This record gives sequence, structure tokens and C-alpha cells, in this order.
Amino acid sequence: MGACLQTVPVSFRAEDRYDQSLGRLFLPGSMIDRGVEGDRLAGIEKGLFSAEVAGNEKLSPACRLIRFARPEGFPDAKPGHFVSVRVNSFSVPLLRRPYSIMDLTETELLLLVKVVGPGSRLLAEAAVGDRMDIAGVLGGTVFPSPAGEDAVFVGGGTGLAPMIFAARTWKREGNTGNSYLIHGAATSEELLGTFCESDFTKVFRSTMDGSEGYDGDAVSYLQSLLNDDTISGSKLYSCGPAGMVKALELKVSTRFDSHYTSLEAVMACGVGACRGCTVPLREEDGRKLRAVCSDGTVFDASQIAWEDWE
Amino acid sequence: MGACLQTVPVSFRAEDRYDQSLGRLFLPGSMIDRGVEGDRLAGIEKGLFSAEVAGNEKLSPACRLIRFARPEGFPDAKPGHFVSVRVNSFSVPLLRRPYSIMDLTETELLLLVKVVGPGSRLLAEAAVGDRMDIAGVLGGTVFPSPAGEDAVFVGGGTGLAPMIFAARTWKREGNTGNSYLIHGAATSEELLGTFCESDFTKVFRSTMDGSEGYDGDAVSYLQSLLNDDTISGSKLYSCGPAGMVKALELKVSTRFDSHYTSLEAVMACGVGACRGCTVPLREEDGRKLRAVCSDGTVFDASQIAWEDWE
Amino acid sequence: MSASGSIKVTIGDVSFDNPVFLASGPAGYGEEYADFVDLQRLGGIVTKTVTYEPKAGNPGTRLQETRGGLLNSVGLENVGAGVFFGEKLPGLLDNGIRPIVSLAAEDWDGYRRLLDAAAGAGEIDIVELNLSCPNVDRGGMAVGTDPRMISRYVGHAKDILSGTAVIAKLTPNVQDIGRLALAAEEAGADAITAINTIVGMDIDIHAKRPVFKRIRAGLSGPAIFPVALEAVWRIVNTVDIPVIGVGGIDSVDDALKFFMAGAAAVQVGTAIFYDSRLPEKIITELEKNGIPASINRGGA
Amino acid sequence: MSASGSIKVTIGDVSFDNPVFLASGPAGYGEEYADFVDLQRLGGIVTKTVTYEPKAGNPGTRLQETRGGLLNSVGLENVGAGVFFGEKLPGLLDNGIRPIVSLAAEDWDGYRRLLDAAAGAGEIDIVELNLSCPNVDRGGMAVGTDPRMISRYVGHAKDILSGTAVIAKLTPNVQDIGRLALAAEEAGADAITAINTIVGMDIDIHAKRPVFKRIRAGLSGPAIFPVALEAVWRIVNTVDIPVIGVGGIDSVDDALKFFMAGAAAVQVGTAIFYDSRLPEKIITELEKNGIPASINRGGA
Ligand SMILES: Cc1cc2nc3c(=O)[nH]c(=O)nc-3n(C[C@H](O)[C@H](O)[C@H](O)COP(=O)(O)OP(=O)(O)OC[C@H]3O[C@@H](n4cnc5c(N)ncnc54)[C@H](O)[C@@H]3O)c2cc1C
Ligand SMILES: Cc1cc2nc3c(=O)[nH]c(=O)nc-3n(C[C@H](O)[C@H](O)[C@H](O)COP(=O)(O)OP(=O)(O)OC[C@H]3O[C@@H](n4cnc5c(N)ncnc54)[C@H](O)[C@@H]3O)c2cc1C
Ligand SMILES: Cc1cc2nc3c(=O)[nH]c(=O)nc-3n(C[C@H](O)[C@H](O)[C@H](O)COP(=O)(O)O)c2cc1C
Ligand SMILES: Cc1cc2nc3c(=O)[nH]c(=O)nc-3n(C[C@H](O)[C@H](O)[C@H](O)COP(=O)(O)O)c2cc1C
Ligand code: FES
Ligand code: FES
Repeated sequence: MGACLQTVPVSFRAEDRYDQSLGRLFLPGSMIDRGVEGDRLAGIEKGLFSAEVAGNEKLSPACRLIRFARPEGFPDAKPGHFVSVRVNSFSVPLLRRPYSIMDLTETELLLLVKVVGPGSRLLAEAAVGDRMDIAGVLGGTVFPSPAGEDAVFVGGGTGLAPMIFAARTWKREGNTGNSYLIHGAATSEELLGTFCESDFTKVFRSTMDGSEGYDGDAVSYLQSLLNDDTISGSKLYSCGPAGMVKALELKVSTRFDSHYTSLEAVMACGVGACRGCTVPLREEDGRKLRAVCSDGTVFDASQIAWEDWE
Repeated sequence: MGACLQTVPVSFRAEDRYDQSLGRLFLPGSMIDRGVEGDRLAGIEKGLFSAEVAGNEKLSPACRLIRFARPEGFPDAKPGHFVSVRVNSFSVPLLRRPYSIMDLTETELLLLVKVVGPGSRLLAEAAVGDRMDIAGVLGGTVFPSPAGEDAVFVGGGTGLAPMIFAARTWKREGNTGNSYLIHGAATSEELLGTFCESDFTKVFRSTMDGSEGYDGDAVSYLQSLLNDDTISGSKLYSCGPAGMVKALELKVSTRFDSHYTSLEAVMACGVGACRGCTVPLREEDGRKLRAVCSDGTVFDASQIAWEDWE
Repeated sequence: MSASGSIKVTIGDVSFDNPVFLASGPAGYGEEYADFVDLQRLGGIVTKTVTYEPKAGNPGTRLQETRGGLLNSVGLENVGAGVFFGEKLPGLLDNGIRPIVSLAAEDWDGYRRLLDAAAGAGEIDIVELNLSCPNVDRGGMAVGTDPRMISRYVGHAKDILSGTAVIAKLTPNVQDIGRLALAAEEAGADAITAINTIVGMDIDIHAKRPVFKRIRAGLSGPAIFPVALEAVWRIVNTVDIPVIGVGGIDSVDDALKFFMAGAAAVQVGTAIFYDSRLPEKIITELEKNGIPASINRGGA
Repeated sequence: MSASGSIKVTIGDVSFDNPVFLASGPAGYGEEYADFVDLQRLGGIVTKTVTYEPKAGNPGTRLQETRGGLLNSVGLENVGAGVFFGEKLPGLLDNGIRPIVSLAAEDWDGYRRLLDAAAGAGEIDIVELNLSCPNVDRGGMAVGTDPRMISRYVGHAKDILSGTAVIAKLTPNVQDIGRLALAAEEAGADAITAINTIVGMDIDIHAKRPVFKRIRAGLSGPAIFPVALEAVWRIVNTVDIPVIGVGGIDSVDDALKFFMAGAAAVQVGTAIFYDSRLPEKIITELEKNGIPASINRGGA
């Protein structure tokens, strides 16, 4: 990693870039038509930064909270934005690894990292003082603010990260509505969420094997919480395994005004160039393949063509 | 790396193996004819071991002394033997890395490691408590003992390692002759040898840039030491860059009864199977390609076909 | 190596400030990397291959990392000739970025229309014919493995795009890429780019199915470097036109090896994803120590 | 996957306790790994390719690591038919190790002599014809890229070695390895092994020369796994005889992928150098969960 990386001069006006990059094939379609605030971002700043690890906390057997000192010049971010980390200076694993921003303060960038393979392991093993090459801030859309209304967040596994960022950001912005988090995991070993209890009005936790919290998946839990009026809300936000998000959309979303979800996909460039991270959307003029990295990561869940999405 | 590796049952009688593996093409030739004691080893034991790092000392900017706790069952070794280390559990770099044994005591296995690329860097970065997969003891020939006569050792760079092992082994065996070490390096930064002064009767050090010790290469230094009768000896031992060993053989070896050198070559199997590490020898029945790993590493330097050796 | 001043390179009649380009595909339309890469400093950018009609590309998973490599099945998703010539290309030119326009077609008809559109667009002094994409059913590799087809495609491009330099980009998925290069040279190509991706596949053992809907995908990245280097060495030994080396460049040294094999220029593809500044590092090295001389004396 | 008891596999009429073999070359003559590997536990060992006359192999550097791969230019160094059939082979058999004898020749005459020697040696129930070595000037790949030659070589082996199963080992350095497999099957081969190494090269930028005296070398190891998997998939779709998958196996999962692609057995090559127990780990997994069923339903 070595020398400090600096941002290079921007050669396109950032405002133009996102519209340009859509091209004719990618007319923004109904997302923009619906005019949701914050949906499609213009003017987000990107750069390559050398970031120093400032902390590494174990949250669960497989999960770490990695704190980076916020590098000088690191752009501001909104909920749904992500960064892409080069986990080593030799090329194995080859690609950068994308991580949702869990929080970005004036001094720190926080990531929630679950070990699932070689890349995440290297990141999770980072020692304080290590430097990593981080590309950010990435993402073309963000979660629209609930604007005072009650919000329900469903975070499956590390899908928790952008939910926390959203809750924290909107709290800082003075948002007054209630915020409920339903956090689900496979087992109590994988369950997180105690460290972020103060970020939400209330946190509900479930495990698939019933070893802790509600016995079942997060979607059933949410259904039962809605059914017995424990919680209510008009805005639904989610991030997690595709199966969870799909079930949320098909089974629960009708109870909300809107359901926005931050998707994951294997990524190479992270900036919309390689077209490797596409998700099928149903748009007004038909099915479209959108890039999760630059046309997302946040999508209106009702637009996702679930039947074609793995 | 994980679980402890154990040796598996030996399915060939070890005594047979070395003769067998030579085949008709590889009749041992003049080395055995000369009947030098210890030249060709029968019965060396091999195995795969999980070895724990017990120490990591910085000897110079690029060089480390890595101490492994000697794994249970780890075979005995003689000067010129080496081990082959898997520097990580994922496959980059792909191959094991061969290292001369610098010392093997009842409790420790010592390696001298110079950082020259990714493999050596990973080994040099090993922390106390880390475990590595080590194949050993490897090598089909070892340095013949000076048997009481005066010995001159020339170790270029980390070629020092087997020279130290030889000096220590023979001292332990009660060998009475003098032992002189000429250790050469490019610069004072790369020069080693203070840590092993007690292993030899006297240590002479040289640098190519004259920044420390004799100003020049180890071969010229040896020549001048012989010329002004500072040292003398009948047995010459060497290990180091091919250029150094070649110059020793062509320019200085006539002053000695014998010149044995431990060669290096890029290796894959380390056991004579892949035929990847060959060196051209002049033997009685013509030129032969011998495997450094199993027909060496120690060769009679007068037999090496220098004109074909890189 | 000569430490001489200029590292300019000429392909056809077209001159580039330096011989380091971004490869078609990974580079997108160039603009996407504006914040990461000093695009004006590059010798050039080979834009994402464009077809006459917009293409949505392949459904399903499109990327899969392998040890040292990357499999992709993007399937030539692109905005089509209209948007490309109308918006993307002018954008690059306005920003002082040197485009090499990559073109492909699914059939002869689409190819003719595309060339006509390119000819109409003007401002294009150099194109790269992608005769080698393994990720589409028609065109691409099916054309690029047949010397007669290569000859026909290159010849037509030279006819229609008069005054434009034409580069033929070849596939390694053949027994002798030298033969393909020869066919391209004889048909009038001004240069050869080698290599496109190598055909490979992967299986998802949990889902028990191939990772990609089209089963096969294209392998790129460091894993293929030795194969690309051999291809370039071979082509340099076969043709007299300049050869552009691409495939697995992962370090400055890799680029130098292509020049030593006789390449006139290099392209960086997959590495741009994880080491976006690598092309600039290569340029800095070339500026410092010159372009390494070819050690490839032919005949091998 | 069936967790059924037996993981025996039959190739030709020859039965193996399990479908995990060491690949020819890396395995040497087997004996060299006796201290590291439980050789009797392996399904079999494909011995280092033997030619009629002993071969000294190639001069100069023979190995070069690449990112995720290994280039070798050993050049078929071997002890020759005499020593092999007289000493090596009996040694393996005496120790209860299951050999598959790998054979190659530089020309037709050497081939005939070699087969006669093999027939005379007796005790050989299965051979693998190495029709695919890229590291020799004559024989090897030059034979193995031509379907007619493959047919001739396989046919002759079937004639001379009656009662012996004959496996044809193929090279990936062609446009369609399926065609080669078909030629082998039609000539009577009992099985196909795929793949041998991929042609590649490397350059020493300090010495300013190719790393290998013969310039080209063969690429093996994890880097080539996706290419090998595709080759096996393709061959399984083309022929009815069993296919043995080899190329880049670096983990138990890689082996499972070959079985899912339809392979009847697998061989471990380069990985034996750095993870010598990998074949045993694969066998343990197969014993536990059975051999994964093929997901390759043909036609693609
Ligand atoms: C926009 C985005 C935000 C993400 N945020 C987080 C987060 O906050 N916390 C977190 O722990 N993880 C997050 N992920 C997932 C994280 O990127 C992957 O876990 C990581 O890349 C796996 O790398 P690996 O080398 O450890 O595992 P691999 O061996 O590469 O893969 C292990 C498993 O992860 C899947 N995977 C591999 N690469 C990716 C990828 N680029 N995207 C998605 N899945 C992948 C593989 O298909 C496989 O099933 C996010 C992914 C995306 C796209
Ligand atoms: C029998 C033997 C004993 C050795 N003893 C020692 C020792 O005691 N201390 C020590 O520091 N080094 C020793 N070496 C050299 C050591 O193995 C290499 O420095 C190491 O393998 C380089 O790995 P790398 O990944 O760091 O560098 P790489 O990037 O692989 O290579 C860097 C340089 O080292 C050379 N090299 C790579 N692999 C080998 C290899 N297997 N053998 C020789 N040269 C290689 C390359 O050609 C290149 O010039 C020995 C080598 C052999 C064969
Ligand atoms: C995601 C991706 C998309 C690609 N798309 C194209 C393309 O549209 N046209 C083309 O000619 N080559 C395309 N390629 C091939 C590259 O241009 C290049 O030839 C190949 O990747 C080898 O170089 P590399 O190893 O440096 O990536 C693509 C490669 C990748 C990885
Ligand atoms: C050092 C070395 C020597 C080899 N020698 C032979 C050989 O003699 N005969 C043969 O058929 N294949 C030979 N091969 C090829 C392997 O058997 C195998 O087909 C190839 O390496 C791909 O498998 P891998 O990636 O698991 O190594 C050799 C490979 C290596 C690395
Ligand atoms: S990762 Fe390249 S387009 Fe999204
Ligand atoms: S390293 Fe394989 S024979 Fe020496």
C-alpha cells in the first residue's frame, strides 16, 4: 500500500456524470419519475484514499467493527453509500471488496465486516496502524429520508450496516419519527445489534434457530410485530440476503408506503464501468439491467424483477 | 495450516529410495566413486510438520533469523540439508520456499531469511505463535566433514546459513581443525555475521561497495587472505550466488584439496520428483542434469558445468 | 532501455503521447474513472465495445473471481452506436481524452451499419475491431477464430473508414493466434491487439449449477499473463504491423515484459479494478527509463 | 451427492478404489512422495511420462512461478523404458500402489518400440498416452493437436496393448478440445484425461531474455482451473467414455467441481508441491459425502 494516495483532478463535471453514464438504454425510468428525494444522487465525490486502521473490535465470532481514521479529503456520504477496499497490496484476492458505510463521522469511517472468504478475512485481520487503499464514496442512489415519519429497518446479517448509518444520519439531521430495527441472523453466534441499540427507538432481534430472540426469520418477526401492533411505520428500509429482501417485498411491503432496499452484487469496478453487477428491474419501458454500484445500491424494492434475481 | 501434520508411514525402505530414484540415467557417477564421507546420504527421513514460530529477530534491514520450535518427530539433519516452507495457507505464492537449515538443536530449527519477494516477506513477517507447514528434512547430499583439517567457509549473503550449520555441527562433533568464515555482501546494510562470530575461529567480512569490512567481493578477499598467509585450509566450503561460487571454483579452489558447495535453484517438489531444479554436471560418462534438491544440494564444485549454469 | 525523452508511439498514422492504454470493457466509456485516474495522461482509452443496436448484455451473474483471475460474462452490454457516437465519444474528445473506438457486430449486416455510423460520426481516427468476445452467441469469437472472416471484416473496415487506423483484436482460443494475425495484416489491419479473454467456466457447488447462465465466460487478469505474453511474442514473430499487448498486466514489470516481447503498446484491463493507478505508474516508469527495446528477434 | 459407501471407479475394465489420482509429472515415479503422501490410499498414480530412450530433458531454467500458476519446461526428462519397466514400475506394484503408466514418443518409430516394451513388461492394465506435452520439439503437442494423429496413436496402442485400458491425455492449446476427444474415442480410447498445460512464457527483465531456453513453457496450477473445467465440461458433452479432470485443482471444492462437470475421476498435479495431502483430503470428502453427481446434462 505504501505511499499515500491522493485524489486526482476531476475531468468531468460530477453533475453531468450520472446522467451521461445512463445513456439511452438506461433512461432513469420510473425511479426518477416518482421523484423521491435523495433517490438518485448527483455530485457525489469519489477518490482513492489510503486509510489507516484505527480500531478493530470483535462483535461476534465472525464479525468485526473496523474503524478507519477518516482520510483527509474523504468525501461526505449518505445512507446506502459504500466504499471498496483493496484488502492487500498483492493481487490475491484480486478485486476490491465492497462494504456499506456503517458510519462516517468527521474523524472516522466505520465498516461492519463479516468473515466469509479470503478478502473479508484479510480485512477482519487488519491491525491498528495498517493502511488500506479505499475507493469511495461509491454508489449512485441512497436511502430517501423518512422525513419525520416512522421508519422500520430490516437488517439481515451485516445488512445491518447501512441501517445503522441511516438511523444515525437521520437522527443527526434531526429527524423526529420513530425508528425500529428488526435484525435477523442464522444463530445467536451471528446475531449482532446490541452495540447499536441506542441508534433506534427499539431493536428487535431474531434467529433462525431460535437460539436468541424471536425464533424465526426477520420477515416473520416483522409480520408478527405489525400484526400485534407492537410497531408501525410508513417507510420500510432493508438490506440483507436476497431471499430476505424478496420475502419482505412480496409479503410485507404492502403495509408500508415505500420499501427501499440496498442490494449487494459481486462487483469489479464499483463505478458503473464494467457492467458486472447488474440487477434486473421492471421499468416503465420494460425490463432493464441496472448496475447495483452506480444505479444503486438503493432501489425501490417494488421494481426489482425478483423472478430473475438470484 | 490448522491441524497438526504428522508423518505418514514410509512405504519404501528409505535406504533403497535414493539409489532407486537415480535410475539408469542417473548413476551416481564420480561423486560416489570418490567415496567422500557424507557426500551421498542414505536413510534421511522426511515428513510434513506443522512448526510453531518461536522467535523472529531482525539481523539487518532485509534479514531475519526465524526460530521454529522443533516439531515432535522432526528428523535430524546435517549441514547442507534444507527445509521447504509453505509460507501461507492460501496458494499465493504458490510454491513452498526452500531454506537451508542454519541450525537444528533438540528444541529449535533456525532459518536465516532474506526478504527478496512475496514468499520470503511472508516468512519474515511471521509472528511468534504462528504455525507454518514445513517439509523436511530435504536434500540428498551434505557437506563432508573436514575431519580435523582446517576449513574455509565462504558464505555470500544468506549463503551464510549452511556455513553456520556446518561449523556448529562439526564443533559439536568435536572437530578440532580451525574454521574461517569469509562472509560477503553487497553493502554494509546487507552484511551479517556478527551474530555467529563465536561459531568460527575467525570471521572475515567484506562488502562490494566497501562500506564495511574488506572493500571487494568475498572471493578477492579470500585470495588476499590466502596470499598474505592470514589463513590457510585444505577444505573449501561455499554457498552463495552462482557468480561467487563459480569465481571461487575457477580462481581459488586449486589451493584446496576439495571444494564443496551447496547450490540453490528454483524448486517445486523438493524431493526429486518434478525434475525442475536441475544443474548440469560433468561426470565421467558425460554431461548430466542432476536435481539440486535430491542429488544435492551439496556438489563437488569441480563437477559443475559452469558454462551451462546460470 | 533508452532513457530518451519521447515515449510517443504511432499506430497506423495516429500518434499517441505514450503507449499505455486502458483495455476495452474494464475501461467503460472512460468517464466512470474520472475521479480515480488521470485520464488525459493515458496514451489512450479503448472504449467499451459498441454494437449498432444497444445491447442489454447477459442475464444472471456476470463476474466470478478465480485464483489470480476474473471470469466475466457481461455479454457486450453497451449503449449502442447512437448514444455512443452522439454522447460518449464527444464527451471524451471534449475532455481531451484519446479514444480508440472498439467496434463489434453480431452479423455482417449489423457490422456494415455500425461502420457506416462510425464513418458518419467523423472525428474517429482509430478503431479496434473486437473480433474475439467469447461472451456472445453470434459475432465475437465465432467470427474471430476464422481467418477468412477476419480478413473480410478487416477489409470492409479499411474500405469504409478511409483514413482511419484499424486494429484487429484477437482471441487466444485457437491453436495458432499467429495465423489470425497474419490474416488481419494481409487484409490491411494497421495493428493487432492480443489477447481477449480465454474461455473458462466455474460451477457453484452449493447451487449445483454453472455460475454463469451462458455456462462459459472469459478469463482475464494476472492468471492469463503468461498466455498473453506468449501470444504477443508469437504475433510479433509473424507480422510486421505493431502489436498491442493486453492480458493480465498486474505490475509495471508485466508491462515491460510486453515491450520486450516486441509490443508497440500495452493495455491494462482487469488491474484497473483494483490498482486503478497502474497505467499511470507504467507511464512514469517509461518516462523515466524509456520504452524497453524488443528482445524478440523473430523466428521462434 | 450420495453418502453411499463405495467411491470405486472403473476406467476401461480397470477398477480403482477411488477416483483421485496424482497427475503425470508432478508425481514423479511416486516413490519420491512416500514420506509425505499415503500413496496406497490414492486411487492411483499416473507416473512421469516415459519415452523409449531415457531423456535428459531441457537445459536451463525449468520452473517459473506466475500469479496463481507455474510455468514448467522440464521437457519430459525420464529414465527411459528400460529402467521404468525394470525398476520403477515393479517398485510401485510391490508397494501396493496403483500405477497408470504415462507414455509418449517423439516419433512413430519410438512409439512402436515403447508400446512393444510396455506389452512385454506385462503387469500393465492401464496406460495414459501423453499426446499433449508442450515442452518438447517433436511428439507431444505436435501429435496431440491433430485429430488424425491422435486417432493413429490411440488405435495402435489399442492394437498392441490388448486387454489394457488406454487413456488419451489431451492439450487445451486448440480451438476445440472436444474434436480431439472425439477422435480419441472413435479410435478406441477407454477414457480422456484433460488437460495438459497451457502454452505460456515469461521474460526475465533483468537478464533481458526469455526465462526458458525453449522460450515457451507449460502453464499449470490454480490459474488454469477455469480453463480445465470448461474443457472437461465440453468433452463430457462430446464423448461417452469417462473423462478424467486435471488442471489447477487447489482445494477439495475444485475437485468437486470437476465431478459436477461430469468427470469420472480427477488428478492432482501442481498442488502436490505445496499441499501434498490435498489428494487425501479429497478422498476423505468423497468417502464422507459420496462423489457429486454430474450436473452436466449435455448439449452445451
Ligand atoms: C454494496 C455492497 C455492500 C456490502 N456491505 C457489506 C458489509 O457492510 N459488511 C459485510 O460483511 N459484507 C458486505 N458486503 C459483502 C462483501 O463485499 C463480501 O462479503 C466480500 O466481498 C466477500 O469477500 P471474500 O473474499 O471474503 O469472500 P469470497 O470468497 O469472495 O466470497 C464468499 C461469498 O461472498 C460472496 N461475494 C464475494 N464477493 C462479493 C461481492 N463483491 N459482493 C457480494 N458478495 C460477494 C461470494 O459469492 C461467496 O458466496 C457488501 C457487498 C456489496 C456489494
Ligand atoms: C536449497 C535452497 C536453500 C536456500 N536457503 C536460503 C536461506 O537460507 N536463506 C534465504 O534467505 N534464502 C534461501 N534460499 C532462497 C530462497 O528460497 C528464495 O529467496 C525464496 O524462495 C524467494 O521467494 P520469494 O517469494 O520471496 O521471492 P520470488 O519473488 O519468488 O523471487 C525473488 C528472487 O528469488 C529467486 N527465487 C525464487 N524462488 C527461488 C527458489 N526456490 N530458489 C532460489 N531462488 C529463488 C527468483 O528467481 C528471484 O530472483 C534457498 C534456496 C534454495 C533452493
Ligand atoms: C469485465 C470485462 C469486460 C470486457 N469487455 C470487453 C469488451 O467489451 N471488448 C473487448 O474487446 N474486450 C473486453 N474485455 C477484454 C479485455 O479488454 C482484455 O482483452 C482482457 O480482459 C485481458 O486483459 P486483462 O487481463 O488486463 O483484463 C473485457 C474484460 C473484462 C474483464
Ligand atoms: C513440473 C511438471 C511436469 C509435468 N510433466 C508431465 C508429464 O511428464 N506428462 C504429462 O502428461 N503431464 C505432465 N505435466 C502436466 C500435468 O500432468 C497436468 O496435466 C498439468 O500440470 C495440469 O494440472 P495441474 O494444474 O494440477 O498441475 C507436468 C506438469 C508439471 C507442473
Ligand atoms: S461493479 Fe462495475 S458496473 Fe458495477
Ligand atoms: S524440486 Fe522437484 S526435482 Fe528438485
